[in-house]
Amino acid sequence: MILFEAIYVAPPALTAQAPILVIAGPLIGACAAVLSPGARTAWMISVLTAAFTLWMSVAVAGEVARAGVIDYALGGFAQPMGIALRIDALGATMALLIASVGLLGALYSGHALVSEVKPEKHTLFQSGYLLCLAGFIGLVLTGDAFNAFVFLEVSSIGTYALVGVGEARDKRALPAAFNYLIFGTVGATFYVLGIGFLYAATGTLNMADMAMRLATLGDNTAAQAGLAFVVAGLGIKAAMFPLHGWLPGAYAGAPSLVSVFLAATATKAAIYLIIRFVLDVFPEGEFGAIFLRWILAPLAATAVIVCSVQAIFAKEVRRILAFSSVAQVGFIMLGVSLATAAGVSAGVYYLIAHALLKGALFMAVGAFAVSVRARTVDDFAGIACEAPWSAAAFGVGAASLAGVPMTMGFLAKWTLISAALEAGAVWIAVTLAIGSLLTLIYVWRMLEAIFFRMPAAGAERAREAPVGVLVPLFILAGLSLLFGVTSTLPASMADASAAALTGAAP
Amino acid sequence: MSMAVTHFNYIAVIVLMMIGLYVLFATGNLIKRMVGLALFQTSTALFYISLGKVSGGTAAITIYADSPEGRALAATLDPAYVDQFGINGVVYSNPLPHVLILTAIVVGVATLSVGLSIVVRIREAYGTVETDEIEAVARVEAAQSGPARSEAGA
Amino acid sequence: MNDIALQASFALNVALLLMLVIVGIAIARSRSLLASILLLGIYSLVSAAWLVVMDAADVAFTEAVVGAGISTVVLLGAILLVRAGPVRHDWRMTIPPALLVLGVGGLLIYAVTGLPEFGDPASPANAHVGRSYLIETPKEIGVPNVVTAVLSSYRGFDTLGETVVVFAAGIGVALMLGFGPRSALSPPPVATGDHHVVLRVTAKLLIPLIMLYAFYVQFHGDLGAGGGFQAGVILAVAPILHALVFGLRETIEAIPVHAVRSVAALGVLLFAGVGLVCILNGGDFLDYDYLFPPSVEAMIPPGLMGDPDHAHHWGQHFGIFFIELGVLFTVSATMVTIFYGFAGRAADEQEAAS
Amino acid sequence: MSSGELLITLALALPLFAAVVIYAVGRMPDVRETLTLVACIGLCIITISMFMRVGAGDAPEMIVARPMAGLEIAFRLEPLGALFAVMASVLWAVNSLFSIGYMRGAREAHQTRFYMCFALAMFGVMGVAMAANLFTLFIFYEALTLATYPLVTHKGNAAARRAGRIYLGTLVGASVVLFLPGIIGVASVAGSTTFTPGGLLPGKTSALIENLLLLLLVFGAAKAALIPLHGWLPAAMVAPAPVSAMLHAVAVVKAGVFTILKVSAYIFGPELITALPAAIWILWIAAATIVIASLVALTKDDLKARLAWSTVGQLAYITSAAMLPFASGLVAGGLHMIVHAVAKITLFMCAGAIYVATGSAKVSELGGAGRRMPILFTFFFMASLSVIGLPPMGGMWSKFLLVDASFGSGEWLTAAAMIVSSLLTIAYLLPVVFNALFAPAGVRGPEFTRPGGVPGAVLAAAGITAIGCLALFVGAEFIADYLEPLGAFTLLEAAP
Amino acid sequence: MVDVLHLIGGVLVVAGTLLTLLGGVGVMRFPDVYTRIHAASLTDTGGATLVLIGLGLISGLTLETLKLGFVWVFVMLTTPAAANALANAAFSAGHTPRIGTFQITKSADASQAKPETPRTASGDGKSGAP
Repeated sequence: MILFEAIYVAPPALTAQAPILVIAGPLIGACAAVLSPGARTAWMISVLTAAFTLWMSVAVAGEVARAGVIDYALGGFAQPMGIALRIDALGATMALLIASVGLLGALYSGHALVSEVKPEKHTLFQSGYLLCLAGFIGLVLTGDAFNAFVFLEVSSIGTYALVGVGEARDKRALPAAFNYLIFGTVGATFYVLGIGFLYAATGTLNMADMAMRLATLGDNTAAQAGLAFVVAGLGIKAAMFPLHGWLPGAYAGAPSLVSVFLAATATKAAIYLIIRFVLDVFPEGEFGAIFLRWILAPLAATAVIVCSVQAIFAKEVRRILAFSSVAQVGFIMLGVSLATAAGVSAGVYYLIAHALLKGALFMAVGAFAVSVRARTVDDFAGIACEAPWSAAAFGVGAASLAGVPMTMGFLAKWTLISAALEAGAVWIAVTLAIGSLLTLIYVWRMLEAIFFRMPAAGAERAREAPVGVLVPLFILAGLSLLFGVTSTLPASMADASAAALTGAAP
Repeated sequence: MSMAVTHFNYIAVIVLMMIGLYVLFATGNLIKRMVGLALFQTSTALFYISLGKVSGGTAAITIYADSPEGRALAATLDPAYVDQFGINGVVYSNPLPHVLILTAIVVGVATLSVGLSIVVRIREAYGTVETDEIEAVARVEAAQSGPARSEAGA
Repeated sequence: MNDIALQASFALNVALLLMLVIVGIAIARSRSLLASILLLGIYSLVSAAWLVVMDAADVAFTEAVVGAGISTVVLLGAILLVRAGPVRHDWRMTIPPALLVLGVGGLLIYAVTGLPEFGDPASPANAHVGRSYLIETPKEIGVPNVVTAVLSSYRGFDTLGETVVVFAAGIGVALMLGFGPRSALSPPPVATGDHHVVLRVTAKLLIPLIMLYAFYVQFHGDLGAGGGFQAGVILAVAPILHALVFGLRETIEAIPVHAVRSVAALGVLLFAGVGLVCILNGGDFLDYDYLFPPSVEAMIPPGLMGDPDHAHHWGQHFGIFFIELGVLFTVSATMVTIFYGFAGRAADEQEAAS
Repeated sequence: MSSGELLITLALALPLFAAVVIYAVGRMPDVRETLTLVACIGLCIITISMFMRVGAGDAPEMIVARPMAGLEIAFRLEPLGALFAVMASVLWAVNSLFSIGYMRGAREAHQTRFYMCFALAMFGVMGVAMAANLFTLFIFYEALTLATYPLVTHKGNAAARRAGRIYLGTLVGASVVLFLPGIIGVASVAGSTTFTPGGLLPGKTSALIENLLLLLLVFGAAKAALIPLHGWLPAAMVAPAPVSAMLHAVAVVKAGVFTILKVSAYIFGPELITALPAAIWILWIAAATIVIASLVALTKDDLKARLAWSTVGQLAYITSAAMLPFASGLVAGGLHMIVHAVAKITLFMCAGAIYVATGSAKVSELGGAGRRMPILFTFFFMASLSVIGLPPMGGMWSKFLLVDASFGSGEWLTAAAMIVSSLLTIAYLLPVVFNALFAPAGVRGPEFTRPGGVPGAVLAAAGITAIGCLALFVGAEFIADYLEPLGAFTLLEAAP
Repeated sequence: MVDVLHLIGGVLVVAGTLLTLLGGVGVMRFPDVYTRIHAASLTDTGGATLVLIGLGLISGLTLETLKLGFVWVFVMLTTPAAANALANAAFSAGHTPRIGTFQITKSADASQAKPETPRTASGDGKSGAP
């Protein structure tokens, strides 16, 4: 993270307020988008806002790299009475990730939306998009458990509608959106319930304070059940294994911009909060250890295997990617469940890698969708001849997903497996290896169709996507490649996050 | 006192939550599910409020101990209790859960309206709001539409 | 302590909770959508009564207005649109949810065993932060209604988020229903002569009264129960009533769709703007003490309204005033947007039907 | 950059560059193929100069990137690698000559893709040969796999795609599930994966882990086609003859055994290998592979399939050599790698030539074919002798050293398997030649389907390598001496 | 004195509650829409009035009493208007008044529901129709 101090120059006054501006920026942008006269203006507003957000999040990251932890007291009230933003390396990393994807998505939406959403809806759509952005960033920056719920809802409510808008392309988006709403709301309510129990046990909502009081509390059934409900609720949002039913439909149905953004950020933000509660808020102890080893890890392992197999047998490309996302969440949670510094670092690193590559993949699918409607793997046969650039980007993303050397995905798998071996959890390492193989199979199914097959006779021809779509696509794919060669930046961020959580440098 | 009495509120609220969840998952009718969801969320609100009740307390609106209502309140409690838990001679209930639940209720209505709007669109697109019928329609259409690329474009 | 009063209130609490359980079971058993929706309204109303017993006046108000009021309206609008028949009941579908629910319930009961007694003033929940709010508010905020103080000052950021949630809901409904053909919601068909004169007259009488009441709730919020959210919903009732009685087209002519959406956005902007002003004056986001620059602070007369350090509370008062105003704008505008969405569809549906 | 780094860079850049240029000029076949030949010659020059420098005793190094701590992409030249590089580049040159003749003769489609992928494959081979650590080796090993996939599925029909799926599935699957965990294990045990003389692992971890890692790495290198991971090799025979000749007799399979040799010499180190029971198990499996493969080869009528199975057997020789590091087993392995490559490529070229000329290559139909193609079958005969291990062919020395090594370290089973398989080799190779050359008068053999019979280029190519077999009989000692660092070093380590 | 007012107020409140309860019974017992509306609305206004007066007596001359007065105005405005709207809706929906027969059908037809007058379909949708 030294890098930020190098590249970031801003007035100190702005830096001091950056933690709140990174949230307030997109909120105000969302309102401006609603007030804006036309689709084009709305798009520009959304791009500018996202750029500003990215700038501010870089500032936050730099500040965190310098100062360690930022405490921003909203309303100037001392914790725990007031709400405070509490930003450590992990939060800064997540914010940076979300903001970057947000900017790329905003750029991408310029052309991608046109083919998927009715023009008169664009202003509201952009506004909803910015609200999601604000929600996710707020979620990862806040230091207040209930405030996190509010931002969870800010992001979700927008998301439900954005997914539903996908009906214009594929009307199955509507039931998918409804499912997502039901699951998501139940998840959020479980989260509130869990917070309620934690509040009853500790009398505070401030995470740091809560952690302090839980440590002195001993084992209290209310607190334990509270953690269980929090994790279950967030697990629904993060599509952890048995609770992932909503995800494939939603990702498959949503407009590609939304799929990109959700795949790259939504589940990640929820995972962040799970990590925060399990490793940071909840005291290390017997219960936490049992929870990780006997509940989280086995579920994650099941997810890795089962959902990879589901992906292998899925017909539509978007569904394959969606199931793969669930499986990859399993990978991340396996790393986290090690609860060692190396494990957490590997998990965070994998999280970053997966966000980048899955974003690139969905973006590439959207790039194809600009010119041609292709759903199943067979529809994609030979599309590489017609849209070579998009196909190349897709190839890079897929390679990273499969863990081909020289991509970030490979390093991610590497760190994860070696962390597992270090922690002596051989069965986890084995699961990871098998999971990687299964990943390889479904990735190959897509690549083989795209690159080594001829399009079906009489299939309508795809055209190459416009530059406005290709640029963000290539930036995302390029990042997967770049970090595959020199991964000092993400690796250092992951290590810093792990150090902030476990108190030990990996 | 037995837990059934001291924790009666919590148990009752839990029963309400269970009813809500049951309504949510036991029916295929989308609107009924939204009703269940609302029920579930409201019950969670009741849980918070139960947490914040202080026995003998009053609503958290500052009143002066020597005002008539202040005296009336104090009359119902014994002075020791008031001295220990009261603030300037008045015992209040805990305002924090109330604040949180204000938020939660508003979030609830927001979710409800968005969900119902989606239901309306589903009805327009599928002609029904029963989960199984929707799935049936989707299956039929999936069977009818061949490989997408061979159809006319998007 | 005086047990009679406590036991009386506890008995009231138990009775209301039992009523809630009964209503809940009735909802679960009912096959008619309409019935279950009205029962849900009753549920909200009873729980509002219970909330009053629990000293949660503001929450009770909100629950009555939002839960029993606007939610019911939205739900009725929805079933009018989907024209769904009675809910089919399939006992095979009920086994897995029952098991799930029992599992969750078991976990919850397990958790409850760790909770302090109901009403225990020394419980962590009541002793730690909650109590300090009660102690600090008169000094720091100077607003009688502690709930309002916490809502808009201590946890003002939550309220901002909450406002944004409402705004997002408006956007969501508008995205789903707000487009496509729209026609007036014509007054109910007339058989012979004009049967609606009574309605119109009362409506004309009521609409200003309703708005007046809304503003009362709005501005009385920091003294007693009430605030931006309740007021916003009540204010939104006025145009809704207008549309129901005089037809949607007239209402939309009076208050165009885009205007409503813009007002919603402006409300959030006002709220966030207050925060930014505080930043510009050198404070943190939403720190109302910095709402006015020191030069203005100096001009404030001390000791107004029998409040010793009134000068210091000045900023807080105005901060709360402005953000509650923003909440009012956003909530009312959003509610109207939602109503427009459903009512507009209703019109389309009716024409499609006829 | 130093001259050594320059050499390494060139060796990697040239094939890559060649691939690009070939793609660019794909429209003009003549230019394309001339450029291919030029590239081959250039690569030969580069590798030979490397060979010289290593022979002179210096070891050029180059570190390209370090993605993570203890994980770097680096190159380092050492005798085995230099030898492998030279062999590959020279045989690539010869094979390109052959391909030109063959592809034109057989009128194959997609020739540009063919030549391009060939160049890419050579890129992979060079990387494997010069890798300074397991990680780098792994990367180029996978690159080689991917670059050869289009070649295997060259015909593009369903059968080819099925074969391609087996090919990719076995190789990539093995390397992901076995090889990669093995590497990660090494890295997490030793902190790096660098090839260290005397072994990286000794004294780093427990015997259990060591056995596990050895099994993972040896079986993970599925290109070595050790049973039960041999299935891809016969399947890959759907590819055109040049592909089988170059890749499935030389580049790919030898990359596999080369990996195993490197792992044995530089990761585990001779002492550790000899100490590990897993090595003995591998020896047994290798022995089984040797015998089984030879037996299966007997039953195959299609000449290419027969040669493929023979390759499976011969590779197992080298694997077992890697498991017998003392008594200069490594030297023998390296030598056999070269010798067998030269001989087997000759055989495949001849098979290809027969296919081009007659449109089929079934052993049963070749009776008397020698009357039409005497020279070709002479070459075939010479190569067969070398594979069998009879003088005056290079094969003799390597076989001799191998059997000697296995006796020397008391592996009677291996020695016996080798001897038996030599006899079986006689049984499955020589009859082909004798039927072709000395068939009874009546038998005329298959007609030429192609006017002019065997293309000149093809014949020339086969000739060169056949002479090569002969030359290796003389030059074997030179190579053995060249590889002596490995052997001498191992003996030296063995002393205390 | 105060106690007397409290007593009277309490009595009035109870009376009002009973009156409202009576209205509920009427809604259940009366044969057709119109009579039921009649029962409901009359008892609502009457009961509410009694309760409000009672409460006013209890709280004495305070701000609360003023507020109660406003509430009373609201009730007086809304309840009759609602009853009128209901009767209108029922009439235009084709219900004919019929006295004497007694039946309650539990049929609830959602399509009868109108947002402005939800109760038209609240349980006795077409019960009166021949």
